[in-house]
Amino acid sequence: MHSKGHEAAHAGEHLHGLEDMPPIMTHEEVSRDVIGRFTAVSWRYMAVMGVLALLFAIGLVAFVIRAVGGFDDTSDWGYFVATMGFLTTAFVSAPIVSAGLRFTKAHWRRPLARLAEIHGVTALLVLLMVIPALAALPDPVGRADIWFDFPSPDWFPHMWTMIAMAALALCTVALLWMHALPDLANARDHLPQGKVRRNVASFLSMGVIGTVRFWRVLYRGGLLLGALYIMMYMAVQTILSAEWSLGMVPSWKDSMFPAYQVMKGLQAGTAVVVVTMFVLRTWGGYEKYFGIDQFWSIAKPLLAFSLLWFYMWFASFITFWYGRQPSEINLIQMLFLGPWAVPFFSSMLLNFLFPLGMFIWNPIRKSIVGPTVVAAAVLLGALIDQVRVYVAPMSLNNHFGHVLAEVPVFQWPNILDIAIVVGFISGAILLFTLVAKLVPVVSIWEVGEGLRLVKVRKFHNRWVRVIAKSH
Amino acid sequence: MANQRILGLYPDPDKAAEAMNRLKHNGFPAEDLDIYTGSPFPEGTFGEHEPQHRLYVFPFAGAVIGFSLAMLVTIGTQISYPLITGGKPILSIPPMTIIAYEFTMLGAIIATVVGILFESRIPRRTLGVYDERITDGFIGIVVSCPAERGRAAEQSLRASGAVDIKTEA
Amino acid sequence: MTTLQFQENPTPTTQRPPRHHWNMVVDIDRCTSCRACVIACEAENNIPINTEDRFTQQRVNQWIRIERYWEGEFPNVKARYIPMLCQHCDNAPCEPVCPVYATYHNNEGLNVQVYNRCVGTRYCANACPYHARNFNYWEPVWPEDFRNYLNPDVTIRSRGIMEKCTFCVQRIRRATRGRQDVADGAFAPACVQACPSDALVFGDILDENSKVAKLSKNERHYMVREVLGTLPSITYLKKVEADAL
Amino acid sequence: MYYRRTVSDAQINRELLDVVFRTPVWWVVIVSILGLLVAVFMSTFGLLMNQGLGLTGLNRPVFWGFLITNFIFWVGISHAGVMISAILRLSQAEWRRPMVRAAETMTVFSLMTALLMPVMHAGRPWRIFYWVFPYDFARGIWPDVRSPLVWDPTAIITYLTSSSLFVFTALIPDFAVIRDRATGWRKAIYGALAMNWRGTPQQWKLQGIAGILLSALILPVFVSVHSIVSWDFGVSLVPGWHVSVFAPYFVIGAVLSGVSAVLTLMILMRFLFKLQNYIWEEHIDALGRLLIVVAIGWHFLFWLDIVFALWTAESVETTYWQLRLLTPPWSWLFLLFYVFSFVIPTSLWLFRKVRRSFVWMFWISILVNIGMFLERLIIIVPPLMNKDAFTFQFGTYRPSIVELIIVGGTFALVAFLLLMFGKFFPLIPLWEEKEGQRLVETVKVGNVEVPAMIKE
Repeated sequence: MHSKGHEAAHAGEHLHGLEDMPPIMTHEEVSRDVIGRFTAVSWRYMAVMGVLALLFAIGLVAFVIRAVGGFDDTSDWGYFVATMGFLTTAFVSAPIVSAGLRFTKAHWRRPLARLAEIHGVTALLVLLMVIPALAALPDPVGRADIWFDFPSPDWFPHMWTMIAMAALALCTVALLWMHALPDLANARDHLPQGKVRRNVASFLSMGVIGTVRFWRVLYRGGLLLGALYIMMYMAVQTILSAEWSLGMVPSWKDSMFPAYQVMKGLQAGTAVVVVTMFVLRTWGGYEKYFGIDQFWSIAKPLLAFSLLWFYMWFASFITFWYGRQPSEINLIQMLFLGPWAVPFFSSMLLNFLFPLGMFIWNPIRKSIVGPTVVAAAVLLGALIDQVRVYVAPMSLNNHFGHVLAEVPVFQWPNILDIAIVVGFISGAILLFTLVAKLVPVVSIWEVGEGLRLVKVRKFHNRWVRVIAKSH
Repeated sequence: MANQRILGLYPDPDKAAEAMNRLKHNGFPAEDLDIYTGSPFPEGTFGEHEPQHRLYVFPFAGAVIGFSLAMLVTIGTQISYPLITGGKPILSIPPMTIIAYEFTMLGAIIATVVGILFESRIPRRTLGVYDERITDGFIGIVVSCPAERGRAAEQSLRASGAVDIKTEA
Repeated sequence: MTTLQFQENPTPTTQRPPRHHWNMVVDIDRCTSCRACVIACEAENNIPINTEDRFTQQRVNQWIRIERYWEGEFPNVKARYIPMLCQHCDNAPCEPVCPVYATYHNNEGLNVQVYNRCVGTRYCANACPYHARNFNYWEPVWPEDFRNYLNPDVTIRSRGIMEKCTFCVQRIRRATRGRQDVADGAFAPACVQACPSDALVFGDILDENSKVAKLSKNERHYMVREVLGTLPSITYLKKVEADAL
Repeated sequence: MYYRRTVSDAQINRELLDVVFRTPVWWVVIVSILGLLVAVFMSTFGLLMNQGLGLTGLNRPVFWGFLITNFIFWVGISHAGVMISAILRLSQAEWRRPMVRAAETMTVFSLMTALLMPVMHAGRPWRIFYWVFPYDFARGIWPDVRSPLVWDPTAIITYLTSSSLFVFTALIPDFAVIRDRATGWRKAIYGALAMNWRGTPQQWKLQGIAGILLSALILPVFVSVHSIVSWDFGVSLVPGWHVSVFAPYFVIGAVLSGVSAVLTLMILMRFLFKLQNYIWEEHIDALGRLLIVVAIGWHFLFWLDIVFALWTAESVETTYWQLRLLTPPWSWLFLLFYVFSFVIPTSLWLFRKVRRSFVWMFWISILVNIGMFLERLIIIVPPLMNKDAFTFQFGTYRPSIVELIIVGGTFALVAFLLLMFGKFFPLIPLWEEKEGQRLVETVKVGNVEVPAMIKE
């Protein structure tokens, strides 16, 4: 069955190493298959869309009720901000996975690069969520904030935060669109005339033709945008955590924290990619593209990020524990051991202990279900963790002064909070499902390029895979 | 009866692979054939039998030993000299985790290296039948067989173009 | 709402329960900066003589020093004095950083320096927020005829080790050896004894009617760099502004 | 791409073992000069031990100075070894092959040198081994596990042991190669070291696994080591040291200086050992790109450190930043350090030609390390000079000649040890090179033969 495309003189005789070679398709097959799935709209897809849309609507209603309630009490907005933080940590960070893998020229990235970039579109949703979140912030005078009273026009006191977030959203859309151009052109050329989808595709593809120059620009530009995106993501995470988390707590001087949030972003972003791959593979019929190779390879960075999760937590914890200044003791109480101990330790379990315990076993890494389960756990942990990190500071009733004099009690989510959290997360997923019908969810041209660069040959008495270096 | 080890020396991998096929075809089981090379080849290049090892046991054992040692030292010293420093608890967990971590890793790594030596069966007493040219890129195929089959083995080795044959009783 | 909580110092079972907690009160209002305490300390504790080149090398060895601050503009300039010495903190930042237990907290509230354990990493000196620790960069030398003036109760520190105020632990030992209770003011460290204006008061905070215990409840009381949470054993009493009266 | 020049196994043996079998003149000259410097270094240490730390420039507020800076510097350098070999082994990057062993060896030697520093800098060095190896029961007490200075030796000795074992394991096949070529007593010694290695598939497979497994195990150690070193500062209450970002900040800084140290080493090896066939533009180009990434990541944490120190605008924090940024000589040193270890490496992004020129990269890597030395100095000394609340005289720290000799001597020492190693063992793993040569392939796409690698 595998013999197709193998440069085998006598593919009949069984030799060592042939069985673990992946099936090899041709570029045309890939293109036909993906475009077909891209155009097909199944009832299941519609059903999912409906449910998500409903949940999102409920979330919006809850949000409106909150907004009518007013923005004066920060503790009302804790869970909303936490949702914003979670979306930034989980979905918006996904494009970093594809960008990073492009830098390292990893071949297994080719099928999954696109879906990671599609997830980045969530940045648009976050951009909208930032506006009310900013309204909920107390006056920066008399408390630390990241802009150091940097002049910002009165009609828009928080302009700089908005600009940073908008830049990030712009960059991720550009990243997605640029890498989608060849596939849009493909859709333009292969969809039947007169279909709406075809017109959209041909509009978006802007008459691209795959000239040599185009491909070079695409390659270089992709790397550059990717680098920009990663740096901008660092900046945005820094701003979010500084404004809504660190700045809310007097005397919380934790220079590690933004880096810690960025690292959580990498972890959750990877997890999102894994889960999405599993979904597409199981219910979307893309199993040809998301094989063991992808899951196995992405499990390693996921493990690395899980280890870093603990490392970075411990690094700031030991600093506070050893310092033992009154405010530091209270900080430890507030964040780890006090009323928020249960969320903290559950996220420690889900984001560190569970992935570690699972992933040290190669058989678990080298499977489809294993990485998916771990990734799901990581996502749950990330949500809990973001709730802890944002709700606790927001629920303080005095954000001013020089020492943290009191430890806030645990704040349960009420029905509105739950509706907001669920609603906006399903909003993000809804966005993904929509965009997935706007651009193919698997990048045809990258997979095709990969097919050209990978050959299976006979090496003395066995089969080997020969992988060419793309440049 | 005495077992005999015969080494055939081949300048290039293709001949060696051919020799392996021939030997197997002439009824020498793969586990009696061994291959000496000057540098690693992809597994199964010569159709040799899968190397078996249980290396992964070692790091875990080492880690356990290291961890328990660390616990012994840290808890022991803190309990047996209950001196207060900086108002920290007599049994301070965070510092213990750091030291325990290092000991654990040290144990795991030392055990791994021991495991590697053990599983690759070195150090061994004698070099046995061997040829210097192997480290120059030649490939040696070693057949271990009962003395009376030695002749057959030698023939199969020669037939696929061995440049040299060495025998060790 | 839980508020500021410190871990109480855990008292290990093997150590005797604390009978004393030696404290000091420094009344800034009485201090005239005569530096008698500094000299007394040097004489009592065999501190190497701070020669001129010790000063130029910035390696002065003082267990107690007088910090001087100037306030206001000429002509109405005010001089402020704060005697600064080891605060014997209950949460001493200098103690846990020592790798060899050369400094630790004993059950009389003293921050003890054990000379022959010290290997001279000088980490404690960096960690001390009060800047109260001294390092012997050179072997201490005294003029020949000084030898007989050295205090036999106090070890002579060799080069390469840390030293600091001990609350004249040798006097404490002499006074309390084999006694159940010591009368308040029965003895005092050299600096306290030498202070002509009684700015320094020493005693056991654990008995309520000791002078120290009373003074430390005075409304003028404060502790230096209290925000660090080091819980010093030395209480300072604010200056009384002349014009405020 | 990386293996366009194909070399036969025999030729690899001949070229890479050249120095092992034939002592070149330059080697004798350089080693004897370095030996002289090392002798000076050791006798200075003796003098310091005999006279006491009065010989240094340290004083009452500034208790730590050049020697501790040097300690951190060398620990930082040592991070190149694992950085390069472990990460590149795990990601199976082809260009790792010529540089893994040199990097690991540098790790070992720079760690040994780093371990000397605390010993020299302690007040009573003859007592210090008790602190590292608690043998001295005369005191009837063991070290205090709560002290960061106890975490340090634990971490560093772990790291030293594991990286030495790492080097040794990868050396076994090469011992066998030398054994097969050497004669007389040499044959005996290398034979003993090779432990009758024969190169069976089993042994090679385990070599492969050893590379991956040991890297995976050493990588966490490597991260922990410099974090623990950073906690020497991070956990104390000194404003400017009591910063939570120090752990990753030090680690990435260490990688920055380490990678550039590997660059220096690679270029010197190519020049001295005539390794034109093995170290090419591609390699230093790859290292250069790595340098860019690391420098940017490092700058993120560096920036966080500043921002969140000034975050609450309290005087305790602002004073020492004024000292660092605005007061000469620190302001000048700060500027130099910033240009050397951030501006220069990141601007490599724009200049591919520079990244591929040996001369340029040599000097740039040197500059980066000068910058990193300054960085450590600026991290350590200004916060000590500034005990904010107090008025009594603040020391200005100026290193004495003794400290300068010792710092200079450590460089001579590491170079000396590396040359010694390079004389008796191949600095480039022979078997890795041979494997790399074997796995070269090409794939024909249209009219071009794209260079390719065989992957199992």
